[in-house]
Amino acid sequence: MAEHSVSDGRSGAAAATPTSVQDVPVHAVVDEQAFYARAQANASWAASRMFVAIGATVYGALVFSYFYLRSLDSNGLWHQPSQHPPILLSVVMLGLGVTSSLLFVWATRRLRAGRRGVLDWGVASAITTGVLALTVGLSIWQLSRLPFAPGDSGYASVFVGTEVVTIGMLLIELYQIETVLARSIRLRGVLSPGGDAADSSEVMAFRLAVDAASLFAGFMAIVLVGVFVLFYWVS
Amino acid sequence: MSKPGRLLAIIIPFLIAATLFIWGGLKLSRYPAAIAATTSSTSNGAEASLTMQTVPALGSGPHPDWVSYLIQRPDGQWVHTTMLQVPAHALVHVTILQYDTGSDLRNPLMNQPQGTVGGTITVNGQTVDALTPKNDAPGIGHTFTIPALGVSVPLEGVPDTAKNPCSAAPCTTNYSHNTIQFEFRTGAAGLYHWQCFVPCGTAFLYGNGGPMQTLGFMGGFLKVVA
Amino acid sequence: MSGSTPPSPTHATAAQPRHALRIFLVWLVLSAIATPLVYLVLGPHLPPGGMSDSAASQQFDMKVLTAIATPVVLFIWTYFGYALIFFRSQRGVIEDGPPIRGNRVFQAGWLGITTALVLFLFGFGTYELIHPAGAGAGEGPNPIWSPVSSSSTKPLEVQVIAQQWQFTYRYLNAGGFETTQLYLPVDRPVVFHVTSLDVIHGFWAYQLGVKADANPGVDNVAFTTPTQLGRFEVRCSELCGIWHGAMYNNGYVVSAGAFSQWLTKEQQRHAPDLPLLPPAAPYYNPGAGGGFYGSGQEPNATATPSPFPSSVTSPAGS
Amino acid sequence: MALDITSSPAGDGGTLATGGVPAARRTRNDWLRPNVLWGLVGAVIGYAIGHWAGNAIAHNWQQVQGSDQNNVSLVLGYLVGSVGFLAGLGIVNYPLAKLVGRQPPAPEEAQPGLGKFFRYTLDHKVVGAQYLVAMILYFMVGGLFALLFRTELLSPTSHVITPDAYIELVGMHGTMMMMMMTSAIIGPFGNYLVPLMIGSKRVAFPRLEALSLWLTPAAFVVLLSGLLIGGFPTGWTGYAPLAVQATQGMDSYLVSFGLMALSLLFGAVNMAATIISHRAPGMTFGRLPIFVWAMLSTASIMVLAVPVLFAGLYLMLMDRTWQTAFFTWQHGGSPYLWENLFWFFGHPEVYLLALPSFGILAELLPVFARKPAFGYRTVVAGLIGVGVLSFFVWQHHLFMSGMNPDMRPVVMLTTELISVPTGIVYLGAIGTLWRAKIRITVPMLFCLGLLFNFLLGGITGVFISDVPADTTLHGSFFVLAHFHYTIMGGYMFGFFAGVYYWFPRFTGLQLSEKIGTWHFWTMIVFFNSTFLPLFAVGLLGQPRRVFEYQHRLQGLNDWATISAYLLGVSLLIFLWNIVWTTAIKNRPSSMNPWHSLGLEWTIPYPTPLENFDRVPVVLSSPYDYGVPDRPPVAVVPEPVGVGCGPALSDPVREEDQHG
Repeated sequence: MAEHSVSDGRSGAAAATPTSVQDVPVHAVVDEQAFYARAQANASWAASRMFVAIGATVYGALVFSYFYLRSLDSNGLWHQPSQHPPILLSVVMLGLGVTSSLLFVWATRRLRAGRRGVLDWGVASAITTGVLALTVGLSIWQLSRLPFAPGDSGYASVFVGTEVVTIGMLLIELYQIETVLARSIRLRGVLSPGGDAADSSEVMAFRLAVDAASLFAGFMAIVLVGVFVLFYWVS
Repeated sequence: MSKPGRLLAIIIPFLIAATLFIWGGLKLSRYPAAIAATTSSTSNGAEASLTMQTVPALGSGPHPDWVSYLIQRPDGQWVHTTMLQVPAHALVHVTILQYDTGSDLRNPLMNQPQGTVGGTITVNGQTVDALTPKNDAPGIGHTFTIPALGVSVPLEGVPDTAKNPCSAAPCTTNYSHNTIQFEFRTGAAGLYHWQCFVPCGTAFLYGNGGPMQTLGFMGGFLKVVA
Repeated sequence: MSGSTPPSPTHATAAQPRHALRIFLVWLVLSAIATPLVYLVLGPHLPPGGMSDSAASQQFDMKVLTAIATPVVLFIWTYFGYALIFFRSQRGVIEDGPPIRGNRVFQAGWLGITTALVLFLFGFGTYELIHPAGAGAGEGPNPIWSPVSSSSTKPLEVQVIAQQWQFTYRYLNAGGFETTQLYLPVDRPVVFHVTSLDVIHGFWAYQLGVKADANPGVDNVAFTTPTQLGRFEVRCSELCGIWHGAMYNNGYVVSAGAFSQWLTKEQQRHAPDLPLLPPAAPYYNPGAGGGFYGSGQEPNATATPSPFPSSVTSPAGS
Repeated sequence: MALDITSSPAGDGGTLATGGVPAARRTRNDWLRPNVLWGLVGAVIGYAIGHWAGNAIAHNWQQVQGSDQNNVSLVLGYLVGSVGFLAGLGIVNYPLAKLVGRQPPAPEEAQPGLGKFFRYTLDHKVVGAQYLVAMILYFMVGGLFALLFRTELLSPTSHVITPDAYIELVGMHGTMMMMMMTSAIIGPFGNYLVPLMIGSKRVAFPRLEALSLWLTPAAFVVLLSGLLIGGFPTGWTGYAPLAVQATQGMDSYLVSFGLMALSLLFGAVNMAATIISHRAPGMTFGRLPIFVWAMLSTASIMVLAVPVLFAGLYLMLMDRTWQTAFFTWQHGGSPYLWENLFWFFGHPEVYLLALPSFGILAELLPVFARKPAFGYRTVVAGLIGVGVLSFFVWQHHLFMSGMNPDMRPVVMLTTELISVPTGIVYLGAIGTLWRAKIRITVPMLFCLGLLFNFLLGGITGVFISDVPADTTLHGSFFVLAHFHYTIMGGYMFGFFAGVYYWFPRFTGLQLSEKIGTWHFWTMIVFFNSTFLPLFAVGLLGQPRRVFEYQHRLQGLNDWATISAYLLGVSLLIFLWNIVWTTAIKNRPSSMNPWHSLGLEWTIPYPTPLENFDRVPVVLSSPYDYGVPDRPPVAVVPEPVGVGCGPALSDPVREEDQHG
């Protein structure tokens, strides 16, 4: 690198006078902790939506596969009428999955509105966790006794593929809700009304996690209904 | 770290990486050994003879259950390879001992012997110019096809109900088998690929995976040397 | 330039030579020389030659694209060459250039010209695609751009069957025999029905300017009319496994008389195996052979699939 | 929006659950703490467990018994092995601790020294440096594969390597370059520099970022292990019936591509969230460095494109293990489905490679032209436009497939339209160099090389987008040469420009200009010498990925092969430059060797753990070269009440101020 001369074009350097600095909104740098707390909240908000977008895109690819194979009807083997998973079990699973997810969303809304305390919310999430685990178990059980082989037709393939993805997604939802529940138990002293809110960064992280979990639960409720419609009504 | 230390810390991993790379490259370039046909020269020009067998399973190696060709060395030893060496512009007598069972072809055109001398092949002593499916046809086990020379010979399969099926290579003539004999003429020197056109990679989609796509099993090179 | 007072833009402009004019002139001269050279000298040698109408149209297409690309490339080269010569800082000195952040006219002009070029290319490409019947590309089972049917000659229908690892051909309106050779008569439209028995292959008749993917279960139609006698190469253009590189053969465009001679000979040669072939259909469905994951485990052994969708009409009847 | 964040008083930010870089916990013997070696141990144990489980599940499946191939056990082995690797690195401690509601354990901070580079660490600068080394390694390995199979192409018909090995190498090279190298710029430079450029002390999700890094060696090893079990015959595109048919090596492709897809997703989410939320006060979107804009655009494309790839890989894995029939037409599937899913990712993927290098180009040109970035808003709009349009062009890979032939004019239009926003990059470059004070340095040389190569790559792209011309060109070496011009000639030249430019930022050392100049000239000469003939080879009728070709093409092929060897020598010069600079010469660089106005150059080396003492306040664009009386780029204010601190903007510090 060539030695630079002193008389180079650093024209702006001399102008770094306090006058230009005063143009900066001072409140923006008042509190660094607040600045990063807000940044982290925004980041969490954005990231939770991005993860939902990722999940939606994965389902989008599956829905595309569904309609694409249906429109092609390769070898006349899109779907044979006999190939239906047991409807009763499926309705039960749909009901369990959707109601538990919505229960969590509803409880979170109440918590956020401050109508009820954390205990109320904790009971709801515990119920959700249990019911979701039951749903996952039922899904696996259903997959193990399908009345058709996975390679029987396009419909059978998409059904098996989607069910496995859904099990994975439900497990992610389950994990999210379980972790915020576990965290709320650890933080119960801080979170309860009149509790000591000294460690408020913990509280904030908890709130962000609850929000993310609630968003994902709402997404999963929609997905479950969509998948049901696709495989039991439209086909 | 001292300067020599830093240098060593860089040079030693570099040498290790280079060694690994060269070793890997050599490994990739290693073709199976080519088995030369027994050659003789007659008044009609050069002649050569090849003896091969097809087996339903190798019984050893990394893929014991795969179908394969084996070639007989002049000393009678059976070698697991698909690299053949024959002289240029020669008449090649081929004997194939077919121990495998048969199946359907994806392209029925391959049922037909093509490119052999006289357009015929000899199956168990009978000279035929076409394999016609019979009611209890055992199907075609493999084909021996050299696309660039236009040579294609279907190898009729051993019936599933054969008394004494061979299960692992190398098979001896005590086991149930078909003997297929034919002649073809080689052209100019060069490397010609040959393969089987019967989808015989059991349990692979369309039967064309595994042994069909691995050198040394159901495909190889015919090395025509001047 | 030195110090903390950079020259004002107006002052600088006055002192600068007329860079833009110089660059423009250099570019104009270079383009005026190079573009005709490219079109007239290089153009006739551009692939794939003129062995068929589709090949000729592709060659024309490439000629036009190259001729358009030449001034574009020359402009960029001229500009950057000029900039690297004239817009240099002195060695070892760090000095700032004029603070130009943008220029509306230049930006708008640039966007306008590139957009106009793109729209022209789109129109030209679409015309060339439609004009000689899909330009030799595979058009799927229901081609929308087919050749204008001339009453004198019925097109020759050839089914190209790709399998791992060779091409075979069925002459659908000559009895439907199957052979490993490809002969075409000159000046007669040809319809290729490209299909595959297993994985995706690509049927590429290079000198004919024909390329169509061979998909299992799909009848991919491509049109061409050979206009010159000679040999053409057929290669597989989609990776299909170990012997992909060895999946090639030659085809021949011959006179009408030679073609009918060859046809008669091949029909006789393949008379024995004609009964073994499945009835001519838009695509092969080998059914039992090969199976899904081996013949032992046919997940759908009971279902009797319909041979092909009703929307595909058999070309064999013609 | 989150809960009432604004009203909640913030606590001590050091322990922010997801954001901060927590302090060290305790110290143990270095070897006992989680590191790469423990990761390898975990990988071996995990592989054994997964393999055993797969055998237990599937050993009696018919296709397992018939083919000697148990895809289930191999896939489970790979997956559990990867988890074991992450566990050995200490990455799964955090999610496990969350399950029981424990306070997330802070990973132990490494001692000063090289040890921290072999560990899971939350410092984005360490992650960036790890990424840099990893990417150079992957690039070199991928390049060696290319040299091997170019050797095979020295002769049209006689063979050096076996045909199956040839296709394996082609696939390995393509996958290594397209898949692993997707992170080549966003990984090292994005992770390292974006927080510095936007004036942040941290990234939004350091754990996601570190996870995205540590998934790449797992993907790398899984991919390479494919060579031991027969490789995969499909090239990097993995076309469907062939991939369903292939032997077990295909599983390594699927699993490693899947791991890499996860890595890309995690990295992209962190990147986008960081840029959106962690910008310093005053760092408005109008002042964001163009490189950061490129990262944002890249991350956004990733979030929308990569999940589709992930889904496609998953469907293929289901076909190969669970025996669904997504891609088998005889059972109701279709090979077209894979082509659609793959290219819906695959074409944006190409722009995932192009955009970061455009970002580096637009970032570096103002520095070496010493002029403001020309048409800043237009260039940024171009970067976004490329990203948006890239989702509408994927069917141009399928012009010959017989799929939707009536859509081809539309796809032709969208494909050609994308050259408008791409052309804006040239517009910016032309404007920035107009009456500039160009300094020719090695990074600048690489930028100019990028402009030269990408021009040829872009122009030939127009040929391929045109259906009639594409009828001859599709699937030929012309396509290969085209995308090597855009990716190797564009992306990798951008990468090297970035390496030379930011090496002082990463290491405090400046790469030798002399060796660098040699590297540049040999690289651009032999790069062009390798790939220009390949345009001709393709035009003359040689399809891609063949091991035998027409005899008349031998001269051109041999020329390309020999040039490829020399290109390899050129990359050795680059490695030698690194060795020379770091191990032999080791003379510290000045703090701001390029006299850039960029915010990242206002920080001394070694970069403090939290980058900035206080959050800086950004006052002006980083491209205000030659602007009279420009304010400093940023100031670091004193704590409240003390007043404003000294300006940090002076680009030219005294030479000996480095750490």
